[in-house]
Amino acid sequence: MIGALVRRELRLSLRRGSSIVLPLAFMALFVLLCGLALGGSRPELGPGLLWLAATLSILLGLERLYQPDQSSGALAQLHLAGVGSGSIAAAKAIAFALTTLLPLLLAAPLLALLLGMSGTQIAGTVLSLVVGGPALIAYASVSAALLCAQRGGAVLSVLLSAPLLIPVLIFGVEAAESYPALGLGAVQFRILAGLSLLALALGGPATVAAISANRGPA
Amino acid sequence: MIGALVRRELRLSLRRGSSIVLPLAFMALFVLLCGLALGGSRPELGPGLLWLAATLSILLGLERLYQPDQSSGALAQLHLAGVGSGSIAAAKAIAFALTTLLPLLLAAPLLALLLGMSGTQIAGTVLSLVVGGPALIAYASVSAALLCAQRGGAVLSVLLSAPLLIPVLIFGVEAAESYPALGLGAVQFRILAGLSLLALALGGPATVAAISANRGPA
Amino acid sequence: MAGSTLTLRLQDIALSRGGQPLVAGLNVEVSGGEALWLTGANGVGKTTLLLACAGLIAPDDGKIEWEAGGSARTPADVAAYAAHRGPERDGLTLGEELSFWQRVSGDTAALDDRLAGVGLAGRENTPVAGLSAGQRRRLGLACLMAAAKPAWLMDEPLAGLDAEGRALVERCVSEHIRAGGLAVIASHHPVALPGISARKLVLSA
Amino acid sequence: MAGSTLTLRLQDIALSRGGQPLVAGLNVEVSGGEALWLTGANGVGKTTLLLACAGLIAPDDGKIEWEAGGSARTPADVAAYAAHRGPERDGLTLGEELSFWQRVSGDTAALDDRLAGVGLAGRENTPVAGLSAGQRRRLGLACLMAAAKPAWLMDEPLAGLDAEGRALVERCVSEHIRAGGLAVIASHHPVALPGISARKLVLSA
Amino acid sequence: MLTRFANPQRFIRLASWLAPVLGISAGVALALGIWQSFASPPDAEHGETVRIMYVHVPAAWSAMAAYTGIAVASLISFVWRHPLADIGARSLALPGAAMTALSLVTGSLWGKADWGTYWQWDGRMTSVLILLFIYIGYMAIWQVVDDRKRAARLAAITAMIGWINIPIIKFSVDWWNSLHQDATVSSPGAPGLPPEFLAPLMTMALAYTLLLAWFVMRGMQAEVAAMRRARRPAPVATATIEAI
Ligand code: HEM
Ligand SMILES: Nc1ncnc2c1ncn2[C@@H]1O[C@H](COP(=O)(O)OP(=O)(O)OP(=O)(O)O)[C@@H](O)[C@H]1O
Ligand SMILES: Nc1ncnc2c1ncn2[C@@H]1O[C@H](COP(=O)(O)OP(=O)(O)OP(=O)(O)O)[C@@H](O)[C@H]1O
Ligand SMILES: [Mg+2]
Ligand SMILES: [Mg+2]
Repeated sequence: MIGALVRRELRLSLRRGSSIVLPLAFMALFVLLCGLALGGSRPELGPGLLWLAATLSILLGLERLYQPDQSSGALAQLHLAGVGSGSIAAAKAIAFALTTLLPLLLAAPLLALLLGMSGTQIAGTVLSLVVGGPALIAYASVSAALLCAQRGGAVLSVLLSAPLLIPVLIFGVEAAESYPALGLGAVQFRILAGLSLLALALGGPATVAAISANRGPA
Repeated sequence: MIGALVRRELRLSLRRGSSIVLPLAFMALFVLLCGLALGGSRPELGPGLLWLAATLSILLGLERLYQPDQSSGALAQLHLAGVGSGSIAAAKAIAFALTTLLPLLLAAPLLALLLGMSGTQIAGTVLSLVVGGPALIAYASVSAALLCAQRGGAVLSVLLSAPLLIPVLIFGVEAAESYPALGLGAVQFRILAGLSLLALALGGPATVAAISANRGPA
Repeated sequence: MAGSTLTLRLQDIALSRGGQPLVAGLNVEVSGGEALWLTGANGVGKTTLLLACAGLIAPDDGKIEWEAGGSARTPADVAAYAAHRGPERDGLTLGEELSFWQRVSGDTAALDDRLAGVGLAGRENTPVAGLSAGQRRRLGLACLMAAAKPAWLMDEPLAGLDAEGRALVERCVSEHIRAGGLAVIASHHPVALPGISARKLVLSA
Repeated sequence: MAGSTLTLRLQDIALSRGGQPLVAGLNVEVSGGEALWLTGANGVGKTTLLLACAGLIAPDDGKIEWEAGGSARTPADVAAYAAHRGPERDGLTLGEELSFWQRVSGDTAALDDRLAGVGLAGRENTPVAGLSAGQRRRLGLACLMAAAKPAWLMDEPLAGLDAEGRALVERCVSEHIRAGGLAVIASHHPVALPGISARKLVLSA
Repeated sequence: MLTRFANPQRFIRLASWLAPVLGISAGVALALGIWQSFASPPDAEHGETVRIMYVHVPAAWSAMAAYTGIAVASLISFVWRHPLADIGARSLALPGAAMTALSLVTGSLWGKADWGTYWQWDGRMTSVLILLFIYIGYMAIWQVVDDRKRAARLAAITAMIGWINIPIIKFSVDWWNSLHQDATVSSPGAPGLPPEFLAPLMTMALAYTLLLAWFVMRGMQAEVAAMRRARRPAPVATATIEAI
């Protein structure tokens, strides 16, 4: 069941961008713009920029995560068809991670090239995104699900998720920066992993509850 | 007529964000995130970050500029009501500037606080945004209008506008950075102003043509 | 409302949608004071034909001409189009939406009168998103009347309306035509227009 | 299709929407093998009542109970709801959309049969956004049938359909009810169900 | 219908002999140019890597020329709605983009050899990269917009506004103080090249031009053929008018 839901999500987001190339190109463009705006080679900004890109692309995707299915009535129909809110939340989160974080990880080498980052710096950033990603996705899911039935809800859910995302961002950047010296064992990585577990434990049930509350029409 | 159109646009975008406070908060959040991700006081990044924020918020707004009115049939009805594509383009551009660039300018002092920028640095950045803003808006209008009838058009219009926006971004940042030393007379400011005029001269008619080509249903 | 010389002439029209041809060799002429009822199976091309009459899509072949007062006109000069679903945007209230379209068409009637005319009196503060299906159709009718054009292109004007609403539409169309206007109406149900000269155009696959 | 013991019982229902009260003190009971035709003026609350029966909005007061095989059920167990506008998303093709809903409801019929059953044969690659108004309604009907639930809640099932489509809906509903199902149908037009026991519930303001 | 296709008919006759001629002469010129590039002496400043120039510089020129061609054809298509013009513009896009990519790749290889870095945020490099994006965007519009007439208009608008990038590329070396070579060959007052470098450069430039022309001919032939092959299927509906 979750497979079918994930496939549908992926199809929809690929159709929006016409092909799989475009989300990737979009991310590459962001990185390029950063490179241009902040001027030439600054390897030390790399982790921050990639984490910023991750956070932003997640914030920007919030609006499209639950709102269209809520307003078209698909959430209601899924409920009537006996699909649990848990499956919906899981499928949406998986698809969301694949369409926001994955392009970013694939575009990372370009950033390396543009900013002159070293291999270990890139590796640290990518690893920190992999470890911290679940936290970003979990918090984004909650705030998107909470306000999906609200007309002006998108902006508000961005504001709602910000305080949750900021600690993740801060520790993510620190973990990425500590990697070249300390590797995966660094305490920052452990904190980040803890944040992710906490976010899953809190965000999962909260998302499910929010979906159940919001499946009816506005 | 343009007044009525602008009022409608502003209403719609304020409703989306529930109030006038939210776009502002959103921009402040972006600036805050940048500050956090890139670490403490770095006044030299200020102009780049603000220009980046401007470009991004414009890119993000692209999808909402023409697409909803195209798909609801409002563009077609405006045409039948005798409203020219020129008025539509002008009204949308004005409202777009007010909802994307203005919050940014209002959030600029926060950036000053976060990054330790000086007054003249902030002034230079704000002035460069004012001078270069028309170019950003003009190019954004064209690319939004070009693909508003396409289902997956949003991502593509971002890609289309990027090559047009990049020179503006580069010169904008240069102008902002040259301001503390050279003031408004700097050659960078003159180039930026030239780019803006050029963008208006090219982008205006192109937007009008694109609206006319796209007002029918997809 | 322009004089009785208003004419819509379709000559050898061929239409297609999404690359798929729908109709070819269609000839018909409608004049002021007349109604044309367009009917045919789902997906046969009624909406597409209305869009072509409104100048919103170009026919593959043939000519669509509007004439008023003896001279050629553009669709935007003479025609108003009430689509299956109106141009309203969900963020606005009913009052904001309707008065915007009044303003744009230069309609001077009071907002309250327009609302009352379609049975939506006292609802100007309801958000458009909170209108029932039939109330939305009524808003569309109000916009059509506000446009004050001599030619009405109507897509399924009766769908979703209650009996009183259907009578309202029929009355409005009759009045409009009696005043010299013309109407092209795509509908699966007959629109009763007593005393009005009407023809039926059946598109069949 | 579940047995003939299926029952929907509305007891003293009060409904409101957007803070505005619509219906109060409504009592009605519908059982398998029966149809309830819901009618009333635009905006009176027909859609709202259907939503309440589907468990998608809570009544202000009173109880809505579903019962099948002698035990209480949730709406999700027994009811399928065909909204005025379906849950389809514009990015998908007709085939992708319908087979997703088939998959979700565990429907084992072949996609082609489902499409042919509502007169959309051979159109599985049409994007949903490129369906005409009536074709969309047919897609909604196909989803309803794919859900294979004993209770059908239908909102304006005839709107936008051609004569053949209306006959199709009436045939499907009749068959469904004859097989022991029940149907609650909000419609401004009578749905002809020859030989089926049907009642009419008129909501009036 | 007939008048609209009269022109393409004449074009097909022309293309049927012009295309092979262009193709063969492009091949010959290319072979000659490659031989000349290896026969020419190494440069005092750049050494052996000067041979990259014979690929790089003509590629850059023809990338800009192809884009200008697209812009002009688009103008014609936009103003006179001439169907051949937008077919022409459309078939220039792919070879033009390929040339742009070629000049970027050879340029950055040359950069690695000469300046020790593949990429530099230099005005010319950036603006050529932007040109590549514009090409991609232009092609994407044709790809994405289903309705042919609308696609033609939208693509024409895109091509025309994108053209401002061409002068930016051209003059970027004057406006920015960049690492890139100033105009040596392509501007009237410039110092010029010694003949032993100039000859292979010019042969290669000719070869690329012929190659582009050949691609365009082939592309237009294919498009016109596809348009004629796509005979409209019979329309499904007939109309009857009844009085009521
Ligand atoms: C990716 C990097 C590069 C790009 C995108 C690029 C692009 C261009 C373009 C567009 C032109 C044509 C300019 C015109 O005709 O006005 C050109 C010409 C030229 N390029 Fe490059 N170039 C790159 C790297 C290099 C490098 C590394 C060198 C040598 C060190 C080089 C040497 C030349 C020379 C000698 C010309 C001929 C200049 C003239 O006579 O006008 N380029 N390049
Ligand atoms: N946006 C579109 N893109 C592609 N094809 C479309 C589009 N809209 C409609 N079509 C196709 O064109 C045909 C005619 O559609 P049209 O909406 O004109 O039908 P109609 O006669 O109004 O039908 P209905 O009675 O259902 O309203 C249909 O077969 C439909 O699939
Ligand atoms: N989302 C909403 N928010 C607020 N009010 C709403 C909303 N949807 C409907 N309403 C209001 O609730 C009332 C009942 O709406 P409902 O859709 O149930 O009517 P209906 O009987 O189905 O009408 P119709 O015949 O037009 O379909 C209407 O007056 C409407 O204005
Ligand atoms: Mg239709
Ligand atoms: Mg209803």
